[in-house]
Amino acid sequence: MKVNVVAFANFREILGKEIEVALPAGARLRDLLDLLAKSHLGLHEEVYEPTGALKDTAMIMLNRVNIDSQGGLDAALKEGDELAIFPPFAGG
Amino acid sequence: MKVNVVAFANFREILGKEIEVALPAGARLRDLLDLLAKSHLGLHEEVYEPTGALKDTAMIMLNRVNIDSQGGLDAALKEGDELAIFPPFAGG
Amino acid sequence: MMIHIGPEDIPLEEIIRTAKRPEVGAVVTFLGIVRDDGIDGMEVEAYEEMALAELDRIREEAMDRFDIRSVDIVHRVGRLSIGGDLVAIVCAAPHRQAAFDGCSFVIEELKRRSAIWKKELSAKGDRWVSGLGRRPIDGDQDSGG
Amino acid sequence: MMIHIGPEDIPLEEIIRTAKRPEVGAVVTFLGIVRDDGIDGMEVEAYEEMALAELDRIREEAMDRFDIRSVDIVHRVGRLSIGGDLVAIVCAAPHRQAAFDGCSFVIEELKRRSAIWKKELSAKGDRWVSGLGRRPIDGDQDSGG
Repeated sequence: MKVNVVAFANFREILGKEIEVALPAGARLRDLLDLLAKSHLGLHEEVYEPTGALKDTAMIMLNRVNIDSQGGLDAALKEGDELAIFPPFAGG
Repeated sequence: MKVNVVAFANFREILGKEIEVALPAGARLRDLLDLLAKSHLGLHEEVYEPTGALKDTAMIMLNRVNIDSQGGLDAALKEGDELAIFPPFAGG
Repeated sequence: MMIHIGPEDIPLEEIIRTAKRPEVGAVVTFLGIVRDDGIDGMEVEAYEEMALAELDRIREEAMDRFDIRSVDIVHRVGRLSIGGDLVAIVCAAPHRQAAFDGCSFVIEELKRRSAIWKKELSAKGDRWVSGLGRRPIDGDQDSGG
Repeated sequence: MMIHIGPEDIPLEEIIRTAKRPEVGAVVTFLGIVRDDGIDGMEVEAYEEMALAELDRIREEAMDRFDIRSVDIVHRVGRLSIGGDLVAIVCAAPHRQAAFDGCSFVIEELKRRSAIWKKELSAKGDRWVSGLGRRPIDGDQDSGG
């Protein structure tokens, strides 16, 4: 299956603005992040605390909804999903 | 002695913007207002309550200072004084 | 900084542009305009020397009270139409809260303390607007924002 | 009413002029500009679809909460110089208090809820500004008013 990843601010600098990623069926958010971290230097440190928890400064939306309400790192992905990753908002 | 009277808003409509008034030596504010009221229709009603007290809506400054701190209607006038009379401020 | 009372149009864009300095991050502008409360327009007059001196004091108080870098105050006089600019206050500060607080402070003090009067003009009869002098009034009772 | 995110100059005078309607007596404008905190400028980016949708919700909430007649929100993106306009919010109301409250509400909610990010550019190194997302921060910690 393919999912679309859009990234902003420091995450855009690491990942690019928009990338398409091919994943095996049944993949979860954690799998996607691990796959991306392999090919994008610095991503792991921007996403994870040393404990393995998601950093407060890594905000992830799955289909425009925060992943906290969708199982967090265990959220199941499906074909065509849009994942957005960015730091806390700093507009205005 | 001569005093200068400047008037604004409803008082300007009655008195004109600026007038010079000749008064006998020793005249007080009350004397000036009574003299003006003789020649300016409607002034008395705009200045005085039926009780004879100054209306809240008649603000009088003697040389740019409120007459309340200068003896009120008994304030003594002298040559060259500037009297200003206007309603409460309504700018903005 | 500009403190002015006059019949001319208010050069708002120029005032705002001038308020921008390197240390300024927020510019808050209050623009009071003549509201249509069933009137045809407004006639505004000022005791200019007295009002200008008081506006200057208000500006100084605002600069003392809040962390702001500039205050501009322009009040129009003469005959104004519905939608016409009545007063503009432009307050510039490093941070937004001070700019909001300063701007709000200045318009409240201006209404209470500056020697300016407004007459509502209407076919049904002209009416001097009740002011905020000795008898403070809650809220707006006039057509000036 | 205008909600816009883009690199263009903000047509502030036109927005204010359009906000004037017969029932409006007060127009309050917040203009956020790039402050010189020892930086050379700023780079701003937005998740545009998400930010626009949220700004629209913020405007609706402001119109529900306060007695206001219009809210305009324009946020710039791209490379901005010191003193450059970053964001403008124009709030028009019959009375001044609602115009101030609405304008202040919109900028606070925009900072907290809109998907926009700023990077401070400096010879000493660029730095993404810490945002107000999951970890609310008191006061301003960035160069944007």
